[in-house]
Amino acid sequence: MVSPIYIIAILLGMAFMLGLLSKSGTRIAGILTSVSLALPVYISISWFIQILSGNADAITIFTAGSVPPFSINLVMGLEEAFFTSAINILGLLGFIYLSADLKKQGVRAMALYLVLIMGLNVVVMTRDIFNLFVFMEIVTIAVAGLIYLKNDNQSKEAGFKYLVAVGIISLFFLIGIGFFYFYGGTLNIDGFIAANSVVVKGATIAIFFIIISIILELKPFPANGWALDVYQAATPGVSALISSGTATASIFVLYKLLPLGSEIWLQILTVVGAVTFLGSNFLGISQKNTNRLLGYSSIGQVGLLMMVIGFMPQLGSAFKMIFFSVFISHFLAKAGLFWLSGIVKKESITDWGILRGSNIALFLFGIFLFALVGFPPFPSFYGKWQMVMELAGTGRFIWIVIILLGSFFEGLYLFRWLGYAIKGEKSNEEKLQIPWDKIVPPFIFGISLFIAAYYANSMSVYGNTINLIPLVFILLLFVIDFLPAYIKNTITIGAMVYYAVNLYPSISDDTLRVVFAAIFLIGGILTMIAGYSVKGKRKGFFPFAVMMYFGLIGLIEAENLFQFFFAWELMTLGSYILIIRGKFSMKHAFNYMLFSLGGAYLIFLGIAMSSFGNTSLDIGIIGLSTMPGWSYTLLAIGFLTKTAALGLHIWLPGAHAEAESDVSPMVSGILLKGGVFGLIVLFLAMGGEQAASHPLLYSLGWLGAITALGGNLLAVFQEDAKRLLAYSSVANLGYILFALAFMTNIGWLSALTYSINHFLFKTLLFLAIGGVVLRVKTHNMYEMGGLIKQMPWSFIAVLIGIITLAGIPPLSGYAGKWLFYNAVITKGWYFQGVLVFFAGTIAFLYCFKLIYSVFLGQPKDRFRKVKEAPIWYLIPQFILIIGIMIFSARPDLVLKPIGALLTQSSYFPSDSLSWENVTASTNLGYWSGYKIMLVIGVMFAVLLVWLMYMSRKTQKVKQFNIVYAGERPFTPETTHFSHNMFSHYYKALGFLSAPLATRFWNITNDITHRIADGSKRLYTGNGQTYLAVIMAYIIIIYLIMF
Amino acid sequence: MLRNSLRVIIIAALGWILFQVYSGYSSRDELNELAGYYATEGLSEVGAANLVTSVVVTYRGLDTLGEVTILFLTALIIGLMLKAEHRGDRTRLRESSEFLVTASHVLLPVIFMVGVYIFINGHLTPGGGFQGGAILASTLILMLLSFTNSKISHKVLEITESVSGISFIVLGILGVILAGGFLDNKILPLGEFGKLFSAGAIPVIYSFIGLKVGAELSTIILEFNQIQGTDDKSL
Amino acid sequence: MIYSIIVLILSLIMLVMALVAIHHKSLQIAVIASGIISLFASVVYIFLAAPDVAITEASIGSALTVIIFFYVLNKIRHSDAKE
Amino acid sequence: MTNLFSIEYITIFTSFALLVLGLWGIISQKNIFKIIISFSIVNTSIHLLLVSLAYIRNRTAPIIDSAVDRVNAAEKVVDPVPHALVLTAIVIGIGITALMLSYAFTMYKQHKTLDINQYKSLKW
Repeated sequence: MVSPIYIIAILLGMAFMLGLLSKSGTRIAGILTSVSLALPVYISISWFIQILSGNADAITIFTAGSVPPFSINLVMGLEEAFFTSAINILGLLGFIYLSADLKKQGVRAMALYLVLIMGLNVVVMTRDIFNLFVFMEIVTIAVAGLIYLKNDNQSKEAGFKYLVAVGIISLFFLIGIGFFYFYGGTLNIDGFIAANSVVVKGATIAIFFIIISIILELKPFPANGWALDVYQAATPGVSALISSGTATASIFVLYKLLPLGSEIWLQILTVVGAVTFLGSNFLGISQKNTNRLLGYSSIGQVGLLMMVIGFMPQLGSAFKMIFFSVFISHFLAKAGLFWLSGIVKKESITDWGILRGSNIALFLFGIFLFALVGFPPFPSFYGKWQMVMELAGTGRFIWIVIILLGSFFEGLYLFRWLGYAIKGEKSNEEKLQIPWDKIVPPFIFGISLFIAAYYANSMSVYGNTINLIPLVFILLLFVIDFLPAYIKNTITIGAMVYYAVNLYPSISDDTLRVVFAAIFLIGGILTMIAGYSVKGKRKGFFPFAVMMYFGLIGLIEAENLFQFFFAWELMTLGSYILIIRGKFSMKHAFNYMLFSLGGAYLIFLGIAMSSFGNTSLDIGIIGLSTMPGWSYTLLAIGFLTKTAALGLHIWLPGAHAEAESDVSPMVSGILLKGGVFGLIVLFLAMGGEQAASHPLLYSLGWLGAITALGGNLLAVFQEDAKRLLAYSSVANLGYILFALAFMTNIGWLSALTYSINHFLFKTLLFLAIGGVVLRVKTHNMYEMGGLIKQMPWSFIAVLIGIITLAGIPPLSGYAGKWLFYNAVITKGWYFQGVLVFFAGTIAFLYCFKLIYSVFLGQPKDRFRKVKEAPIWYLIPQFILIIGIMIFSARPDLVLKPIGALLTQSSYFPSDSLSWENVTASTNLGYWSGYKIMLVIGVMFAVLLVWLMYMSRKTQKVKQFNIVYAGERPFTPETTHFSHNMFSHYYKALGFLSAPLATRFWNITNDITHRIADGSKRLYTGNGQTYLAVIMAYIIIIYLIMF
Repeated sequence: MLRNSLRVIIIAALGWILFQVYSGYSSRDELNELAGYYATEGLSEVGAANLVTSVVVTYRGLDTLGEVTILFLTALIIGLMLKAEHRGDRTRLRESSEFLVTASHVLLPVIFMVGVYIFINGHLTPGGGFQGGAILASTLILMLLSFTNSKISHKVLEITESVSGISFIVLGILGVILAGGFLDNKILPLGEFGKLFSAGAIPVIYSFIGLKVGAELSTIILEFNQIQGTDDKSL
Repeated sequence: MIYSIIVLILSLIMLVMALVAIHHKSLQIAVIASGIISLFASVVYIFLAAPDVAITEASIGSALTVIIFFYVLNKIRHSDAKE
Repeated sequence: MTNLFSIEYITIFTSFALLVLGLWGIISQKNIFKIIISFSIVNTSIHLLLVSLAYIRNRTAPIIDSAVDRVNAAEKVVDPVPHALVLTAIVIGIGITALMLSYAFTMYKQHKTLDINQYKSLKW
């Protein structure tokens, strides 16, 4: 193998050689530079592979024919090989990216670039402290030169600030080196570490100066104003190098030098890292400038890495994996994002809509962001998980909270940015120019993320429990995204059927899971059928739909909490993208992500707390939690964000209403059940019936009841048909929560009946209304009316839907209610029961509104020609109707096995419901779906015939055939009967529907932004202040240390 | 006012820290092991009378390589930065006094030779590549002062710099191939202690360092000189 | 002992020069003062038995640095005059 | 107490005093040019510190010549290592100073001012 010394020789030799070329020889210089950048890639990677596979040992490169400590030595070990490989790859790709800019500046700029990469290599490899200093200076100067490449006012200013700040830092480093040598008698790092056992007196001060300067090089918050300015002002290609290249080298230097110091440095590093991670990400949330935002994120990530290093002893054997995962995500994603930013050339993140001009760029952008936030399957997900679990194992919950809070803030601004890219305004005149040399580097890094993900998975403790095949399938869907929608739709449905068939045997003995699997998969297939009506390619839809469904199924299949959380995150991610596809859903999708992310981190924290003191990660350990109060509450709140309990519901109406017509049923009828399933898992782990008197359940019961009332009240006053349905979902989930909180056999039975019902009728209603909306192009009910003639089939579907929803006999909604009131009475929660009952009556109001104002009354002139909803919408609707009919007539088919399971399980032994054929009875009464259906069916038929007989005399008039005191109203629609239909109720009940929750969250949001915006002013832009802050930082750390 | 007092506090605190360091200091009476090795074994190993030279060129040769690289970088970046400033019409510079011109004719070769002497004898006497290089650069300053209209070619400097830089690296690599490692001076015989041609490759390496440093410093000065508009009276 | 006194005097001058360099209004004088600091430092190096460092400091740290400072200063003053 | 009057104690104290003065200059002076001057003072002070740390009383320069016996050179000379480091540091110092100056110059070209308070286009 080639000695690593040649890395230096090649890069530096070429840099010197370039001086011989004439100034016009940029083409040749470019080729020579690329070649000489490629060779080190080969050298370092071959070392990495050889050492990793055990074929070679780490080698020490001696210089001057002497051995350390007398001469300088370099080491190429596994870690060095890894980091130099990373740097050299970045160097090569970064050069390809920057070559156009560099060529403009001539041959000398290329020499500059070569020297930078050489410097970074030596910084990683050297084991001599002064040599480290010299090459860090080389890196500093080279970076200062590259910042100047842009050659505008801002970059000059930033370059000067950088030079002065780093200059001062390195002077402190030099003081440290002086005393290091004076007290240690050596300049060799290893020699010093070896001698340190004798406790070198006075050396602590030397180490202090050395380590503090390295920490300062890593831009700790708040002594990092200069770095932010540099990120903002430099060419993005250079910022990528700084963020991924020099930060990589510096973090490795820190890792290398830490053994010099005592244990206390680890603690300091942890604090510094935590402050940086939290502070930087917090300030990021009110940042709009693209590159500066990336700067904040970059600094935050380095803070996290510092934390990882600081926790080295606690993380133990998992350290390597965690560091690798967090590092590689940052390294690849941050460089990639800076590169993309250089392509987009937009200063503000609000202008990133232009990115939609290129699918590949948008795709890369997405995966870089997901990787940074830590969504599965990207490496940082595994890293953060493992880190949190290890910290939980030692009871360091405050630190976990910091990590999660920081990640939350980071997610906040990254997803806002993503929102602008996917949905932001975009002028048609601007075209995204993507030269190949600019897109190849981020593309390679994007692909590398997947490779890194694979390794992170295989290194992770529970990684092998993740089923990767569906993920590959999702990736495949991305690859075939150019195909027409109907082909991809068929493939997707085929895959789901295949998955369902294969899944069934493995869960068939657990009816509870079967029920939810059926909701997820059958529901999924049905809603996908509606997708056939979409023409064109429907780019980017199918991968995420599959991701959401796979996530949902993953919840069911999960055997340990890792799988569960993995699936939960996938589901969140997939559904977010589905929701944001809607026309006006940017804001709503963002809110959805905000709450989901917050909820997910609460769940994560809950899991972490549950794992404390337990060795396994089986789902059952939630019940064994040593801090049950905390873990139960956190998990419950986490799941409740998904089920949109009142107070946490504000994301739901917009997200569900503004989504595409066939996405609304997916996210409303199906996705919400994911949260329900989470609650079921939690409540079962709590111990079922035995935990019935748990105070948490009592409060959740109240919450459920209030949610039911509030949701319905909000639904009544809606003019928007889809919003109405969305609020109705809030209410229905309230019922389910209420019933689950009983923790009795019959309570759960009714909750499950409700879940099935809600799935059936809400999917049905959203499909039907979605079909209507598709034709009339408006959500407002008062603009519709009289559509029964044009859309009779949709009418029937909505009619069946609302009958089920309202719980009117004979359909299955009534079955749910019957069970429900039985449960209320058995449990004895009368007051809450009254609330829920009252809520039920309100549901009648909006059900009536829905059917009346959409389908009945006078048809509007402009809708006389509309057609029936697409056949692809009607097919799933009628399958659902058949489902409702069967469930209504023969509820025993489903409820009996569930009841049997609940009774047999140790959770709910006290059974109070007995079945006799189709008739269910409790000690309060009995009910037979079959008979009721028969009786009501006859009544319905008689009434219908009578009505039709009566209506033959009706007379048609024009819609606005009314006199308004000689004037026609300006907006005749508002005179529609159903406009403001329940305004009289509003006078009485309106105060209950005041948007208190929305107001609360708005204020919270506002305050957070204000604080972030205010604290950002810490970075005054004055280079001198930055220097003062750096010095103050040194003093503070000194005071902490001594 | 507040900002100023904050600054005073910061500086006072730093002073206090440094005072702690100072009061913890006590001088030493012995060379440590490393320096002792250089002073005894180093003599026979490297063969340079000037111990600083043997450390700079051999034992810590990689640092020196880095150091000339820094000068190289600096010259390069300053070139890039000031490139834009060179353009535009250069007003004619004022003629220097005759005395200066005549003196320069005499002095220039002498100073140049002194520079060369210093870096060639770096292993024997104080001084070496850096000092010699600096003196070479000062001949340039003298030239700029006296022959105000002379054109000093960047190209010559660049070639000198590149060639000596590459030679430095090649010598280093030769060390890997022929002797004990990168920048090992034993690729040439150590010779007789105290003589000009001794200490292996040190005189050769130091000469290249001297040339390179001289060229780099000259480039820097030249760049700064070329931004001058009319007169250099202040010098 | 005599060395100590000389060094002490040199040190005091250096400190005074530092104050001058920092606080004097004229940039030229400030540059010269900083050059004097370097120059005196190189004399101190001789006392500290470091002739190599002394030569370097005198030639590079003192002379060349001051020259570069003056080049820039001159240019700045020049363009000031033009305004 | 006599120790304190030894050369190295004086020079170390001086170097720290210079360091503090230089740092004061860096964060108190508004003129960029002055900041750079202060920076070079700090540089010099650290060089002085390193050389002082190498000093051992009553010893000569680390050059083996007629004055220093080859055999017991280790008892005669001061520590050469910090000298070597300072040589390197001086050269690095001039590099960085020159770079700062050329940055300052180009900034001045654009804005015609050297007041650091005027360079705040990047912030928050």
